[in-house]
Amino acid sequence: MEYILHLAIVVTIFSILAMSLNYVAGYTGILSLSHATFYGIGAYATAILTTQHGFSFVPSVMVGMVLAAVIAYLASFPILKLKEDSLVLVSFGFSIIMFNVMLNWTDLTKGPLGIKGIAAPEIFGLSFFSKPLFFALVFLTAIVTYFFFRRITKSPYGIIIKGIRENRTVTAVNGHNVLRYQRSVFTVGAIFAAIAGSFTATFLAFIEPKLFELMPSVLILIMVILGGMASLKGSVLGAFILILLPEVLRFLGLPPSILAEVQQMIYGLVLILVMYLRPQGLLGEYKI
Amino acid sequence: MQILVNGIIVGGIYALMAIGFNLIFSSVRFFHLLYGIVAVLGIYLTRFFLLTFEINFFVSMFLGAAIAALLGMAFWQWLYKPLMDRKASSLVLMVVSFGALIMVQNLIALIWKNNTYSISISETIKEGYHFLGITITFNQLVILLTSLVLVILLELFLNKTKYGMAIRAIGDNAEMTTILGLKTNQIILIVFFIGTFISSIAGTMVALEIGVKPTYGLFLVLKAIIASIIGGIGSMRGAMLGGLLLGVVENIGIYYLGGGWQEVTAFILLTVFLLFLPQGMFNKVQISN
Amino acid sequence: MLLVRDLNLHIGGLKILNDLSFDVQDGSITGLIGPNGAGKSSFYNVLFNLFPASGGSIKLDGIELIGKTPDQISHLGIARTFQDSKLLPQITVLENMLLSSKYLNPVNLRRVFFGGGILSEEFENEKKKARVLLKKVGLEDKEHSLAKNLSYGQSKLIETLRLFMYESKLVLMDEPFSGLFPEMIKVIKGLIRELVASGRTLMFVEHDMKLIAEICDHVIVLDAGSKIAEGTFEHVKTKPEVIEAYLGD
Amino acid sequence: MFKKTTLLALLFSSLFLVGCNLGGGAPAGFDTGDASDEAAAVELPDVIKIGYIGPLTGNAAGYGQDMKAGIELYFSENHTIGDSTVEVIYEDGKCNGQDAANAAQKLINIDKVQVILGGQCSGETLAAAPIAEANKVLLFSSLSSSPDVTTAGDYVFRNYPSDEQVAKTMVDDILAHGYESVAVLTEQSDYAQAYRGAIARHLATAGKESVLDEPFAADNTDFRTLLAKVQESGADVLIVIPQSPVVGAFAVKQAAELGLNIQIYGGDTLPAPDFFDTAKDAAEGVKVVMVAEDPSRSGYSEKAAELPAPQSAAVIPLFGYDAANIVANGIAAVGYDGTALKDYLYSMPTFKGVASDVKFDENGDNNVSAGVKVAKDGEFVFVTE
Repeated sequence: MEYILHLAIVVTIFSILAMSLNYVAGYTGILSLSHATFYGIGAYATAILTTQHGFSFVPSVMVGMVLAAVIAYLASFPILKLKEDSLVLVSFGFSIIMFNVMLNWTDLTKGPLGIKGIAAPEIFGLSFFSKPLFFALVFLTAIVTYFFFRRITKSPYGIIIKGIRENRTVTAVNGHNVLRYQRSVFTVGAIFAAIAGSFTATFLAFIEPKLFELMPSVLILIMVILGGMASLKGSVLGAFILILLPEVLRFLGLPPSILAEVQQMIYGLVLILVMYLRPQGLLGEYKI
Repeated sequence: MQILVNGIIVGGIYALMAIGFNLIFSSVRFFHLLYGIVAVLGIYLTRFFLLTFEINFFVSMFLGAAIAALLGMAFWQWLYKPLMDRKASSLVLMVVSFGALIMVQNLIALIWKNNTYSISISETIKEGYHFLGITITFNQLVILLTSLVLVILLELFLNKTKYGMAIRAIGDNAEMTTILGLKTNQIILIVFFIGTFISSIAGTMVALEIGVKPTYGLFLVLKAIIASIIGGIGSMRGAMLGGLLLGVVENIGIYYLGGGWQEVTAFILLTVFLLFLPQGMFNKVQISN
Repeated sequence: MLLVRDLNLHIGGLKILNDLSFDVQDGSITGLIGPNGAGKSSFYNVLFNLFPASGGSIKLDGIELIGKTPDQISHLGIARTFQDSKLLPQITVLENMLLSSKYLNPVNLRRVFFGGGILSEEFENEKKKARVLLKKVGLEDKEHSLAKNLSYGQSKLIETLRLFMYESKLVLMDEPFSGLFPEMIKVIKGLIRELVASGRTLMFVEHDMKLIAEICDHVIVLDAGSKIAEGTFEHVKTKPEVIEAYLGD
Repeated sequence: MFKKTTLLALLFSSLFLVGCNLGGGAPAGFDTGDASDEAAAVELPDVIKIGYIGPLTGNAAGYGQDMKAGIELYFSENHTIGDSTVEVIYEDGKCNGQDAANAAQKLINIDKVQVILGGQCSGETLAAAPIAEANKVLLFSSLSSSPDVTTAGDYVFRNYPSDEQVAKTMVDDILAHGYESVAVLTEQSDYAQAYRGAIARHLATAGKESVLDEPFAADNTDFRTLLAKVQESGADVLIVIPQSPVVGAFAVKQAAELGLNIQIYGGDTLPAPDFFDTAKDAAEGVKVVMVAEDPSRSGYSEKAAELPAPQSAAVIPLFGYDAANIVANGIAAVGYDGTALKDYLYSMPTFKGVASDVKFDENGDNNVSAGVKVAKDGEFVFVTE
């Protein structure tokens, strides 16, 4: 059953990622393809600080959050100058650049070799090495994440960011500083991605740049789109479906030689079908 | 100097890719991400004809490109058009296009495996021709010539024929084409055919240089998009210069920054253009604004 | 209230607005008229800094607006509508109304989480206010509909209605009546009277001369970016340059 | 609205229930006490399940498939261990950590395997290692050559030489031939970067330094500008360490086209038909350093002949064959238990495999000698001097 627990943890971590990306993309309309970058920043912060500098888990997470916030804030300047298609492209370019930094800054990240031996979190002397405890920790974080974003989106703040998604000009003319809200949203989204990254680092105990490349960013975005833009519950559902789908395929008895391709083709098919049949996603109302 | 030559040759291929992409983009106004993978399919077909039937290289290339081009038309007719008729946003079309890209890419991988394959004209590797301190290979000469011929043919077609003029008109104004007595959908189908045909030929040129694998679909379309944006979307001449500039900058990047940063230079170039010169070098239409 | 002096807007080589100068009196209803392309909507856009002015000045009660951002200008007490209804299609009617609300302090994450309930109290009040307004025009059952599901007339109505969400001094309306049935025009006329009665100053762009004559106490006529006449409607309609501008259109 | 909430509540609570109840009592990894002493009386389950993790798809699939073919060959010859039938469960690790970790969890928790053959890519092995450690499952990697695997854990073994050894042989050969200036191009992959580090260390030991040392992007096949740099650096020997044969072939091909006539050395990833398909006659004379493949070994040629044509190198599936053989011997000797098997592997006498001799050191590494091969008429042959 530890296998199911393992998957539950992966689903929960990706729920955090999908919810935070939904806040950025679904609520505010910033279709960023760089979410996995911030996820990676959190993972690397925890990996490097705990294995090489004797940090314990919580401070390392905090450093990761701060680092992600700073980088997201800086990156938001070029990225948010653009809209729609060009924003997607530049955020994608940003994630490629950051991926190459992870790959080439070998003194810090060990490059493609990755960092291994990342210890399980220990908070106030309690070790989260055992899977159920670790799951409880991640689960709690996901619940906090959910209520955090729910609170924002149900407040006047939520109305303003949705307004920004719909029409920047009208929102600005109604007295809201569009760019300031967008920056804040982008940065806060990145912070939560970093938290998810810290969990992944301790969970896998080994990280490499490949984990934070383009495909994970796309995968998270597909979760958001499938589940429904501007629906936090939808994001959880999206993560649930897309993480479990390949695992279900493992049991279908497909020859392994075609498994990976079939799985990817299903992702592609899901995207097309959602766009054709339910452009607002399973639980969403907003159509892109 | 050699770096410049390398850049221009790679850039020439990017330019071809960008021209085809531009042609399609200016008539449909969304990012046709399938563009690259259909070209890759064309390359695999070329290789298939080359190996299975042992036909001449150029004949195989044209066969492969023609089949790919028909597929390009099919994608327009059955994938995009129904959504366009529903007035879907360009983002929806881009997402659908991406989904289809993933599917086709993996289909190719299922059929032909994930490995990189090379295509070659001759059975031996010859040392290139040296002159003026630079080296250029036979393959590269073929690439340069093919690109040149294709560009000239396309220019003639766009400027001298009724269809060509209709294609140029459709980007600006759909009514114009009705005046010329042609249905918009027909024109778009032709655009998809020509655009895909060019991309498949350009793709085969890439394969001559650096081989082909399923993931090159995304790689090629990204290069086409970047080159188009640099050059100015909607402008053929812009796409050509954009492609050349991209090729040269990438190679200069490899030379001075090191091979590890190859992808980075392209995207920095893209970002700089989008931020400071969003209309590209030859603006016709500005994207998303 | 509003002083416009030598306002210019040049885009490329085109002179969209050309040395425009006029005043808007406190509590007045000023009509901005002129043929298509005269620069009426462009004036609104320059006022809100959606297009940066090429020169000149716009002062609201002595405060210079040029150089301020749209949100700052809004906070100085100016509200506006758009020519083609700019209700945001994929949020609800209520949310569209609430987007125009102003809160005592800026809405930021600190206030969302640590505001001690003040923000949510304000928010509830705003919601009540919006519901009262919706009820007044009989659209209370549309509260949770997405704006895109409204009819054209209904969205025009909401667009005007949300001007009440904010205690503005100056309201700029852009063709609030265009394309509406007579009954709806009557409703919106009523709303405009209420806006004025509540002490707001109004400016609006309109093509229907009958409505202009009926509502406005002052009219400014633009043609090709320049002011060609100003005064009461009765006064300007006799001016030869005005007649020429409209006939030449 | 209500429905959505209920659905989500169900999803979450089911996750949570699983987390709290079913998962309870999973190994916490603190108690390391119960080393198995029951080796003497071997009792075997009716079906012995053995896991496999390796890249079955993607760029590195050739290695994963070859390894799989070797394992399949062994168990097709030996259906049983004792009276128990053997079932090997193949999972695709896709040459990355995340997938390998998922696969390891599945194999250990669902299939309850005590032994995993794999992973093959170092990334797979390093991500699977902590899971195997925690569950006391033997992780027997054949191909992972990263030096990091040496210290990955007590339950982690490999019969393939570490890059460290191979790189030393390469550097020794280069120095023995009197080359003066070395240029190094390495792909941005775990394997190639580990190799790059090892080369630099061995060059430094010999008091030398490379004149050019650059990584290139993963799967890059356009080397023209990098090769121009090599040419300018005045190097008289070029080391190319790619992740896959074709990538290396393009470097070799483009070097020939550029007229860069210097000796090229490649990693053990080069030997494959793909390499010669692309590099064609330019391949002639290229040297590779790899595990000393010795066709004169007993069983080598016979087994090689029974295998399907290798996608990587002929010796690769034979390492899989040996790995399966060693594990089968272990299970027969001490039973189907990860800890017992681990102890068995550390203490077992030298195993005479078809690919190599195997004797594990205290890190679970095997000392296999490496040799230099040179490309001749479309295949790599050992240099005999």
